[in-house]
Amino acid sequence: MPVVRVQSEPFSLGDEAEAFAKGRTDAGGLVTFTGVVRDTGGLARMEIEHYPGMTEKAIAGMVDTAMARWDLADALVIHRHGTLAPGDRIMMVATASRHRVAAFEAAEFLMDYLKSRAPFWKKEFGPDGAAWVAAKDEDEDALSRW
Amino acid sequence: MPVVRVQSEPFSLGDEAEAFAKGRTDAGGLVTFTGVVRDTGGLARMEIEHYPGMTEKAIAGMVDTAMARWDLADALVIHRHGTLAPGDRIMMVATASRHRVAAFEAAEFLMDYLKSRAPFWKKEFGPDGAAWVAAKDEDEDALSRW
Amino acid sequence: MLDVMYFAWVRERIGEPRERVETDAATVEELVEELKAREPRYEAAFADLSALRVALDQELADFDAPLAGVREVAFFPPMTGG
Amino acid sequence: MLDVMYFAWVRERIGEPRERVETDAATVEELVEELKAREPRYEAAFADLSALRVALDQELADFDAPLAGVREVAFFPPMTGG
Repeated sequence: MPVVRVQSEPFSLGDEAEAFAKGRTDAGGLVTFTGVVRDTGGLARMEIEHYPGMTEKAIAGMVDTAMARWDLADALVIHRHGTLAPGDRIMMVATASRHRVAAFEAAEFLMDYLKSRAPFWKKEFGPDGAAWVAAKDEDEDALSRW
Repeated sequence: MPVVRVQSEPFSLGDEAEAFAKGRTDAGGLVTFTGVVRDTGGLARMEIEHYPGMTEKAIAGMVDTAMARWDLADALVIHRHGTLAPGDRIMMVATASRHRVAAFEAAEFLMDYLKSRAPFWKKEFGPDGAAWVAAKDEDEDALSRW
Repeated sequence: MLDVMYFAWVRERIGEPRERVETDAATVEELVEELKAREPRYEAAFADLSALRVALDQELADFDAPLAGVREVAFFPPMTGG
Repeated sequence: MLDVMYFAWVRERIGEPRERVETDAATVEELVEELKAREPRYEAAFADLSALRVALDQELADFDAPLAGVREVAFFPPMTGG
Protein backbone atom coordinates (compact mmCIF):
# COMPACT_ATOMS: atom_id res chain seq x y z
CA MET A 1 0.00 0.00 0.00
CA PRO A 2 1.44 3.36 -1.02
CA VAL A 3 2.08 5.83 1.79
CA VAL A 4 2.04 9.65 1.66
CA ARG A 5 3.25 11.69 4.63
CA VAL A 6 3.35 15.48 4.89
CA GLN A 7 5.04 16.46 8.12
CA SER A 8 7.15 19.09 9.85
CA GLU A 9 9.24 16.49 11.74
CA PRO A 10 12.54 15.19 10.32
CA PHE A 11 12.58 11.67 8.91
CA SER A 12 15.33 9.07 8.78
CA LEU A 13 16.31 8.19 5.21
CA GLY A 14 17.92 4.97 6.42
CA ASP A 15 14.94 3.82 8.47
CA GLU A 16 12.45 4.72 5.75
CA ALA A 17 14.44 3.02 2.99
CA GLU A 18 14.91 -0.09 5.11
CA ALA A 19 11.21 -0.24 6.08
CA PHE A 20 10.19 0.27 2.45
CA ALA A 21 12.43 -2.60 1.30
CA LYS A 22 11.68 -4.96 4.19
CA GLY A 23 10.33 -8.39 3.33
CA ARG A 24 9.93 -7.49 -0.29
CA THR A 25 10.24 -10.45 -2.67
CA ASP A 26 7.77 -9.14 -5.27
CA ALA A 27 9.86 -6.31 -6.67
CA GLY A 28 13.35 -6.64 -8.10
CA GLY A 29 14.10 -2.93 -8.13
CA LEU A 30 13.76 -0.23 -5.48
CA VAL A 31 14.52 3.41 -6.21
CA THR A 32 14.73 6.22 -3.69
CA PHE A 33 15.18 9.92 -4.27
CA THR A 34 16.02 12.22 -1.37
CA GLY A 35 16.01 16.00 -1.58
CA VAL A 36 18.53 17.81 0.63
CA VAL A 37 18.70 21.53 1.50
CA ARG A 38 21.86 22.78 -0.22
CA ASP A 39 24.13 25.32 1.41
CA THR A 40 24.13 27.87 -1.41
CA GLY A 41 25.81 31.15 -0.60
CA GLY A 42 25.35 31.16 3.13
CA LEU A 43 21.75 30.01 3.33
CA ALA A 44 20.76 30.19 7.00
CA ARG A 45 17.43 28.39 6.78
CA MET A 46 14.52 27.60 4.52
CA GLU A 47 10.83 27.77 5.34
CA ILE A 48 8.41 25.60 3.45
CA GLU A 49 4.77 26.64 3.38
CA HIS A 50 2.08 24.30 2.12
CA TYR A 51 -1.67 24.04 1.64
CA PRO A 52 -2.94 21.50 4.19
CA GLY A 53 -5.57 19.29 2.66
CA MET A 54 -4.74 20.03 -0.96
CA THR A 55 -1.15 18.89 -0.45
CA GLU A 56 -2.12 15.38 0.65
CA LYS A 57 -4.79 15.10 -2.06
CA ALA A 58 -2.48 16.30 -4.83
CA ILE A 59 0.31 13.90 -3.84
CA ALA A 60 -2.10 10.97 -3.44
CA GLY A 61 -3.32 11.65 -6.99
CA MET A 62 0.23 11.58 -8.37
CA VAL A 63 0.98 8.37 -6.52
CA ASP A 64 -2.19 6.69 -7.82
CA THR A 65 -1.24 7.68 -11.35
CA ALA A 66 2.30 6.31 -10.93
CA MET A 67 1.13 3.05 -9.33
CA ALA A 68 -1.19 2.34 -12.27
CA ARG A 69 1.01 3.59 -15.10
CA TRP A 70 4.13 1.66 -14.05
CA ASP A 71 2.41 -1.26 -12.31
CA LEU A 72 4.34 -0.52 -9.13
CA ALA A 73 4.47 -2.94 -6.21
CA ASP A 74 4.65 0.01 -3.79
CA ALA A 75 5.42 3.70 -3.46
CA LEU A 76 6.25 6.16 -0.68
CA VAL A 77 6.32 9.96 -0.55
CA ILE A 78 7.41 11.97 2.49
CA HIS A 79 7.56 15.76 2.25
CA ARG A 80 8.42 18.15 5.06
CA HIS A 81 7.13 21.65 5.69
CA GLY A 82 8.21 24.27 8.22
CA THR A 83 11.78 25.34 8.98
CA LEU A 84 14.78 23.48 7.53
CA ALA A 85 18.54 24.09 7.66
CA PRO A 86 21.27 23.27 5.12
CA GLY A 87 21.86 19.50 5.11
CA ASP A 88 18.31 18.74 6.26
CA ARG A 89 16.32 16.35 4.11
CA ILE A 90 13.31 18.02 2.57
CA MET A 91 11.57 15.02 1.10
CA MET A 92 11.93 11.53 -0.23
CA VAL A 93 10.26 9.33 -2.78
CA ALA A 94 10.56 5.54 -3.03
CA THR A 95 9.25 3.19 -5.71
CA ALA A 96 9.29 -0.60 -6.00
CA SER A 97 8.77 -2.46 -9.24
CA ARG A 98 9.59 -5.76 -10.91
CA HIS A 99 11.64 -3.86 -13.45
CA ARG A 100 14.34 -1.30 -12.81
CA VAL A 101 13.30 0.99 -15.66
CA ALA A 102 9.74 1.23 -14.28
CA ALA A 103 11.02 1.99 -10.76
CA PHE A 104 13.31 4.75 -12.10
CA GLU A 105 10.68 6.28 -14.36
CA ALA A 106 7.99 6.29 -11.68
CA ALA A 107 10.35 7.97 -9.19
CA GLU A 108 11.27 10.64 -11.75
CA PHE A 109 7.61 11.17 -12.62
CA LEU A 110 6.76 11.66 -8.93
CA MET A 111 9.65 14.09 -8.47
CA ASP A 112 8.67 16.14 -11.52
CA TYR A 113 5.07 16.38 -10.32
CA LEU A 114 6.03 17.12 -6.71
CA LYS A 115 8.19 20.02 -7.95
CA SER A 116 5.46 21.75 -9.90
CA ARG A 117 2.07 20.38 -8.88
CA ALA A 118 2.17 19.83 -5.12
CA PRO A 119 1.30 23.03 -3.22
CA PHE A 120 4.61 23.76 -1.47
CA TRP A 121 6.47 27.06 -1.53
CA LYS A 122 10.04 27.58 -0.35
CA LYS A 123 11.38 30.76 1.19
CA GLU A 124 15.12 31.11 1.69
CA PHE A 125 16.70 33.16 4.48
CA GLY A 126 20.29 34.19 3.79
CA PRO A 127 22.77 37.02 4.34
CA ASP A 128 20.84 39.27 1.93
CA GLY A 129 17.47 38.68 3.59
CA ALA A 130 14.56 36.48 2.68
CA ALA A 131 13.30 35.53 -0.79
CA TRP A 132 10.69 33.17 -2.17
CA VAL A 133 12.23 30.57 -4.45
CA ALA A 134 11.02 31.15 -7.99
CA ALA A 135 9.62 28.25 -10.00
CA LYS A 136 11.93 27.24 -12.85
CA ASP A 137 10.71 26.97 -16.42
CA GLU A 138 12.70 23.75 -16.73
CA ASP A 139 10.67 22.20 -13.90
CA GLU A 140 7.41 23.06 -15.66
CA ASP A 141 8.84 21.80 -18.95
CA ALA A 142 9.85 18.52 -17.31
CA LEU A 143 6.16 17.57 -16.99
CA SER A 144 5.75 17.44 -20.76
CA ARG A 145 7.71 14.20 -21.02
CA TRP A 146 5.07 12.24 -19.11
CA MET B 1 35.12 10.01 -2.93
CA PRO B 2 33.25 7.32 -4.81
CA VAL B 3 33.27 3.86 -3.22
CA VAL B 4 33.04 0.46 -4.95
CA ARG B 5 32.57 -2.70 -2.90
CA VAL B 6 32.30 -6.25 -4.22
CA GLN B 7 31.48 -8.59 -1.37
CA SER B 8 29.77 -11.83 -0.38
CA GLU B 9 28.45 -10.38 2.89
CA PRO B 10 24.98 -8.81 3.12
CA PHE B 11 24.78 -5.03 3.38
CA SER B 12 22.26 -2.79 5.11
CA LEU B 13 20.40 -0.57 2.65
CA GLY B 14 19.37 1.74 5.50
CA ASP B 15 22.87 2.12 6.93
CA GLU B 16 24.46 2.58 3.52
CA ALA B 17 21.89 5.16 2.37
CA GLU B 18 22.20 7.06 5.65
CA ALA B 19 26.03 7.01 5.53
CA PHE B 20 25.99 8.15 1.90
CA ALA B 21 23.70 11.08 2.72
CA LYS B 22 25.35 12.06 6.00
CA GLY B 23 26.60 15.62 6.32
CA ARG B 24 25.96 16.34 2.68
CA THR B 25 25.19 19.99 1.94
CA ASP B 26 26.76 20.04 -1.52
CA ALA B 27 24.20 17.93 -3.36
CA GLY B 28 20.48 18.62 -3.50
CA GLY B 29 19.55 15.21 -4.87
CA LEU B 30 20.42 11.67 -3.79
CA VAL B 31 19.26 8.64 -5.74
CA THR B 32 19.59 5.02 -4.67
CA PHE B 33 18.76 1.87 -6.60
CA THR B 34 18.61 -1.47 -4.81
CA GLY B 35 18.32 -4.81 -6.58
CA VAL B 36 16.42 -7.53 -4.72
CA VAL B 37 16.26 -11.28 -5.50
CA ARG B 38 12.68 -11.86 -6.63
CA ASP B 39 10.79 -14.99 -5.65
CA THR B 40 9.88 -16.13 -9.15
CA GLY B 41 8.28 -19.56 -9.37
CA GLY B 42 9.73 -21.09 -6.26
CA LEU B 43 13.32 -19.91 -6.61
CA ALA B 44 15.27 -21.54 -3.79
CA ARG B 45 18.51 -19.64 -4.15
CA MET B 46 20.73 -17.78 -6.55
CA GLU B 47 24.49 -18.04 -6.93
CA ILE B 48 26.42 -15.14 -8.33
CA GLU B 49 29.84 -15.82 -9.80
CA HIS B 50 32.21 -13.01 -10.66
CA TYR B 51 35.70 -12.35 -12.00
CA PRO B 52 37.76 -11.04 -9.08
CA GLY B 53 40.03 -8.24 -10.19
CA MET B 54 38.18 -7.46 -13.41
CA THR B 55 34.93 -6.83 -11.51
CA GLU B 56 36.38 -4.05 -9.36
CA LYS B 57 38.22 -2.52 -12.32
CA ALA B 58 35.17 -2.58 -14.59
CA ILE B 59 32.91 -0.99 -11.97
CA ALA B 60 35.51 1.66 -11.05
CA GLY B 61 35.68 2.58 -14.74
CA MET B 62 31.89 3.01 -14.95
CA VAL B 63 31.87 5.10 -11.79
CA ASP B 64 34.67 7.36 -13.09
CA THR B 65 32.72 7.89 -16.30
CA ALA B 66 29.53 8.72 -14.39
CA MET B 67 31.30 11.10 -11.95
CA ALA B 68 32.74 13.10 -14.85
CA ARG B 69 29.78 13.01 -17.20
CA TRP B 70 27.20 14.13 -14.63
CA ASP B 71 29.51 16.17 -12.40
CA LEU B 72 28.46 14.06 -9.40
CA ALA B 73 29.29 15.03 -5.83
CA ASP B 74 29.60 11.33 -4.92
CA ALA B 75 28.74 7.78 -5.97
CA LEU B 76 28.55 4.35 -4.36
CA VAL B 77 28.30 0.85 -5.82
CA ILE B 78 27.94 -2.31 -3.73
CA HIS B 79 27.51 -5.67 -5.48
CA ARG B 80 27.30 -9.06 -3.81
CA HIS B 81 28.50 -12.41 -5.09
CA GLY B 82 27.99 -15.92 -3.69
CA THR B 83 24.72 -17.42 -2.50
CA LEU B 84 21.56 -15.32 -2.15
CA ALA B 85 17.95 -16.17 -1.26
CA PRO B 86 14.68 -14.51 -2.37
CA GLY B 87 14.33 -11.13 -0.66
CA ASP B 88 18.11 -10.70 -0.31
CA ARG B 89 19.57 -7.51 -1.70
CA ILE B 90 21.94 -8.19 -4.56
CA MET B 91 23.40 -4.75 -5.07
CA MET B 92 22.90 -1.06 -4.66
CA VAL B 93 23.94 2.11 -6.41
CA ALA B 94 23.81 5.62 -4.96
CA THR B 95 24.48 8.95 -6.66
CA ALA B 96 24.59 12.50 -5.31
CA SER B 97 24.31 15.58 -7.48
CA ARG B 98 23.28 19.22 -7.33
CA HIS B 99 20.48 18.44 -9.77
CA ARG B 100 17.91 15.69 -9.54
CA VAL B 101 17.99 14.87 -13.24
CA ALA B 102 21.75 14.28 -13.12
CA ALA B 103 21.45 12.04 -10.05
CA PHE B 104 18.73 9.95 -11.73
CA GLU B 105 20.54 9.68 -15.06
CA ALA B 106 23.86 8.72 -13.47
CA ALA B 107 22.17 6.00 -11.37
CA GLU B 108 20.43 4.59 -14.45
CA PHE B 109 23.66 4.71 -16.42
CA LEU B 110 25.46 2.78 -13.67
CA MET B 111 22.66 0.20 -13.50
CA ASP B 112 22.64 -0.32 -17.25
CA TYR B 113 26.41 -0.81 -17.31
CA LEU B 114 26.44 -3.06 -14.23
CA LYS B 115 23.84 -5.29 -15.92
CA SER B 116 25.83 -5.89 -19.08
CA ARG B 117 29.45 -4.85 -18.56
CA ALA B 118 30.41 -5.94 -15.04
CA PRO B 119 31.58 -9.58 -14.97
CA PHE B 120 28.83 -11.17 -12.85
CA TRP B 121 26.84 -14.27 -13.77
CA LYS B 122 23.69 -15.43 -11.99
CA LYS B 123 22.64 -19.06 -11.62
CA GLU B 124 19.16 -19.81 -10.30
CA PHE B 125 18.30 -22.95 -8.32
CA GLY B 126 14.61 -23.82 -8.36
CA PRO B 127 12.19 -26.75 -8.39
CA ASP B 128 13.25 -27.67 -11.95
CA GLY B 129 16.96 -27.63 -11.19
CA ALA B 130 19.65 -25.07 -11.87
CA ALA B 131 19.96 -22.69 -14.80
CA TRP B 132 22.23 -19.81 -15.72
CA VAL B 133 20.29 -16.59 -16.18
CA ALA B 134 20.43 -15.56 -19.84
CA ALA B 135 21.39 -12.01 -20.74
CA LYS B 136 18.46 -10.03 -22.15
CA ASP B 137 18.67 -8.22 -25.48
CA GLU B 138 16.88 -5.28 -23.86
CA ASP B 139 19.70 -4.96 -21.31
CA GLU B 140 22.29 -4.79 -24.08
CA ASP B 141 20.09 -2.36 -26.02
CA ALA B 142 19.77 -0.13 -22.95
CA LEU B 143 23.46 0.81 -23.29
CA SER B 144 22.83 2.53 -26.61
CA ARG B 145 21.09 5.46 -24.94
CA TRP B 146 24.24 6.60 -23.16
CA MET C 1 -19.83 33.06 0.58
CA LEU C 2 -16.40 31.80 -0.37
CA ASP C 3 -13.38 30.84 1.68
CA VAL C 4 -10.52 32.60 -0.07
CA MET C 5 -6.98 31.52 0.80
CA TYR C 6 -3.59 33.01 0.00
CA PHE C 7 -0.17 31.37 0.10
CA ALA C 8 3.49 32.42 -0.10
CA TRP C 9 4.07 35.97 -1.40
CA VAL C 10 0.41 36.34 -2.30
CA ARG C 11 -0.40 35.83 1.38
CA GLU C 12 2.30 38.33 2.34
CA ARG C 13 0.98 41.00 -0.04
CA ILE C 14 -2.63 40.51 1.02
CA GLY C 15 -1.57 40.44 4.65
CA GLU C 16 -3.65 37.48 5.78
CA PRO C 17 -3.84 33.77 5.00
CA ARG C 18 -7.61 33.53 4.46
CA GLU C 19 -10.85 35.41 4.56
CA ARG C 20 -14.55 34.93 3.92
CA VAL C 21 -15.71 36.79 0.82
CA GLU C 22 -19.32 37.65 -0.02
CA THR C 23 -19.51 37.65 -3.80
CA ASP C 24 -21.71 37.03 -6.84
CA ALA C 25 -18.69 36.60 -9.14
CA ALA C 26 -19.38 33.95 -11.76
CA THR C 27 -15.74 33.14 -12.51
CA VAL C 28 -12.34 33.35 -10.85
CA GLU C 29 -11.48 36.32 -13.08
CA GLU C 30 -14.55 38.19 -11.88
CA LEU C 31 -13.62 37.46 -8.27
CA VAL C 32 -10.11 38.78 -8.89
CA GLU C 33 -11.53 42.01 -10.39
CA GLU C 34 -13.77 42.47 -7.35
CA LEU C 35 -10.86 41.98 -4.97
CA LYS C 36 -8.55 44.31 -6.94
CA ALA C 37 -11.21 47.05 -6.74
CA ARG C 38 -11.20 46.82 -2.94
CA GLU C 39 -7.74 47.94 -1.83
CA PRO C 40 -4.23 48.52 -3.17
CA ARG C 41 -2.86 45.40 -1.43
CA TYR C 42 -5.15 43.24 -3.63
CA GLU C 43 -4.12 45.26 -6.67
CA ALA C 44 -0.50 44.49 -5.77
CA ALA C 45 -1.11 40.79 -5.21
CA PHE C 46 -3.08 40.28 -8.42
CA ALA C 47 -1.11 42.63 -10.69
CA ASP C 48 0.19 39.80 -12.92
CA LEU C 49 -2.13 36.83 -13.19
CA SER C 50 0.40 34.92 -15.30
CA ALA C 51 2.54 34.73 -12.12
CA LEU C 52 -0.35 33.21 -10.15
CA ARG C 53 -2.11 29.89 -9.88
CA VAL C 54 -5.58 29.21 -8.56
CA ALA C 55 -7.15 26.14 -6.94
CA LEU C 56 -10.90 25.60 -6.59
CA ASP C 57 -11.84 23.29 -3.73
CA GLN C 58 -8.20 22.15 -3.64
CA GLU C 59 -7.91 21.31 -7.36
CA LEU C 60 -5.83 23.43 -9.76
CA ALA C 61 -8.07 25.40 -12.12
CA ASP C 62 -7.97 28.12 -14.76
CA PHE C 63 -8.80 31.76 -14.16
CA ASP C 64 -11.84 31.54 -16.42
CA ALA C 65 -13.27 28.61 -14.43
CA PRO C 66 -16.83 29.11 -13.06
CA LEU C 67 -17.31 29.52 -9.31
CA ALA C 68 -20.74 27.89 -9.15
CA GLY C 69 -20.78 25.36 -6.31
CA VAL C 70 -17.22 26.21 -5.22
CA ARG C 71 -16.58 26.70 -1.49
CA GLU C 72 -12.82 27.28 -1.30
CA VAL C 73 -10.66 29.36 -3.63
CA ALA C 74 -6.88 29.57 -3.17
CA PHE C 75 -4.42 31.91 -4.87
CA PHE C 76 -0.67 31.27 -4.87
CA PRO C 77 2.49 31.51 -6.98
CA PRO C 78 3.77 28.52 -9.00
CA MET C 79 4.69 25.70 -6.65
CA THR C 80 8.29 24.99 -5.66
CA GLY C 81 8.14 21.64 -3.87
CA GLY C 82 10.44 18.65 -4.14
CA MET D 1 52.32 -18.98 -21.72
CA LEU D 2 48.85 -17.65 -21.06
CA ASP D 3 46.56 -17.83 -18.03
CA VAL D 4 43.22 -18.87 -19.51
CA MET D 5 40.13 -18.47 -17.30
CA TYR D 6 36.57 -19.68 -17.70
CA PHE D 7 33.39 -18.44 -15.99
CA ALA D 8 29.76 -19.53 -15.59
CA TRP D 9 28.64 -22.24 -18.05
CA VAL D 10 31.88 -21.98 -19.99
CA ARG D 11 33.69 -23.01 -16.81
CA GLU D 12 31.21 -25.85 -16.27
CA ARG D 13 31.66 -27.19 -19.81
CA ILE D 14 35.45 -26.96 -19.70
CA GLY D 15 35.45 -28.48 -16.22
CA GLU D 16 37.92 -26.12 -14.60
CA PRO D 17 38.14 -22.44 -13.76
CA ARG D 18 41.61 -21.75 -15.15
CA GLU D 19 44.64 -23.32 -16.75
CA ARG D 20 48.04 -22.39 -18.14
CA VAL D 21 48.19 -22.71 -21.92
CA GLU D 22 51.37 -22.92 -24.01
CA THR D 23 50.51 -21.34 -27.34
CA ASP D 24 51.81 -19.36 -30.30
CA ALA D 25 48.31 -18.19 -31.27
CA ALA D 26 48.42 -14.64 -32.64
CA THR D 27 44.76 -13.82 -31.95
CA VAL D 28 41.94 -14.92 -29.65
CA GLU D 29 40.32 -16.74 -32.59
CA GLU D 30 43.49 -18.76 -33.19
CA LEU D 31 43.64 -19.65 -29.49
CA VAL D 32 40.01 -20.81 -29.61
CA GLU D 33 40.77 -23.00 -32.64
CA GLU D 34 43.73 -24.58 -30.84
CA LEU D 35 41.62 -25.29 -27.77
CA LYS D 36 38.72 -26.72 -29.80
CA ALA D 37 41.13 -29.14 -31.50
CA ARG D 38 42.19 -30.52 -28.13
CA GLU D 39 39.12 -32.24 -26.68
CA PRO D 40 35.33 -32.43 -27.11
CA ARG D 41 34.71 -30.37 -23.92
CA TYR D 42 36.43 -27.37 -25.55
CA GLU D 43 34.49 -28.00 -28.75
CA ALA D 44 31.28 -27.89 -26.64
CA ALA D 45 32.27 -24.72 -24.79
CA PHE D 46 33.31 -22.80 -27.90
CA ALA D 47 30.61 -24.11 -30.29
CA ASP D 48 28.96 -20.70 -30.69
CA LEU D 49 31.29 -17.73 -30.32
CA SER D 50 28.39 -15.28 -30.64
CA ALA D 51 27.23 -16.56 -27.22
CA LEU D 52 30.63 -15.82 -25.69
CA ARG D 53 32.59 -12.83 -24.55
CA VAL D 54 36.35 -12.54 -24.06
CA ALA D 55 38.48 -10.36 -21.82
CA LEU D 56 42.21 -9.76 -22.31
CA ASP D 57 44.04 -8.80 -19.13
CA GLN D 58 40.62 -8.03 -17.58
CA GLU D 59 39.39 -5.76 -20.37
CA LEU D 60 36.61 -6.78 -22.76
CA ALA D 61 38.00 -7.47 -26.24
CA ASP D 62 37.00 -8.80 -29.65
CA PHE D 63 37.74 -12.32 -30.87
CA ASP D 64 40.04 -10.99 -33.58
CA ALA D 65 42.14 -9.08 -31.02
CA PRO D 66 45.90 -9.87 -31.02
CA LEU D 67 47.40 -11.79 -28.07
CA ALA D 68 50.82 -10.14 -28.20
CA GLY D 69 51.79 -9.03 -24.68
CA VAL D 70 48.63 -10.49 -23.13
CA ARG D 71 49.01 -12.54 -19.93
CA GLU D 72 45.41 -13.38 -18.96
CA VAL D 73 42.57 -14.44 -21.26
CA ALA D 74 39.06 -15.06 -19.91
CA PHE D 75 36.06 -16.60 -21.67
CA PHE D 76 32.51 -16.25 -20.38
CA PRO D 77 28.87 -15.76 -21.44
CA PRO D 78 27.29 -12.30 -21.59
CA MET D 79 27.22 -10.78 -18.12
CA THR D 80 24.09 -10.77 -15.98
CA GLY D 81 24.92 -8.47 -13.09
CA GLY D 82 22.84 -5.80 -11.42
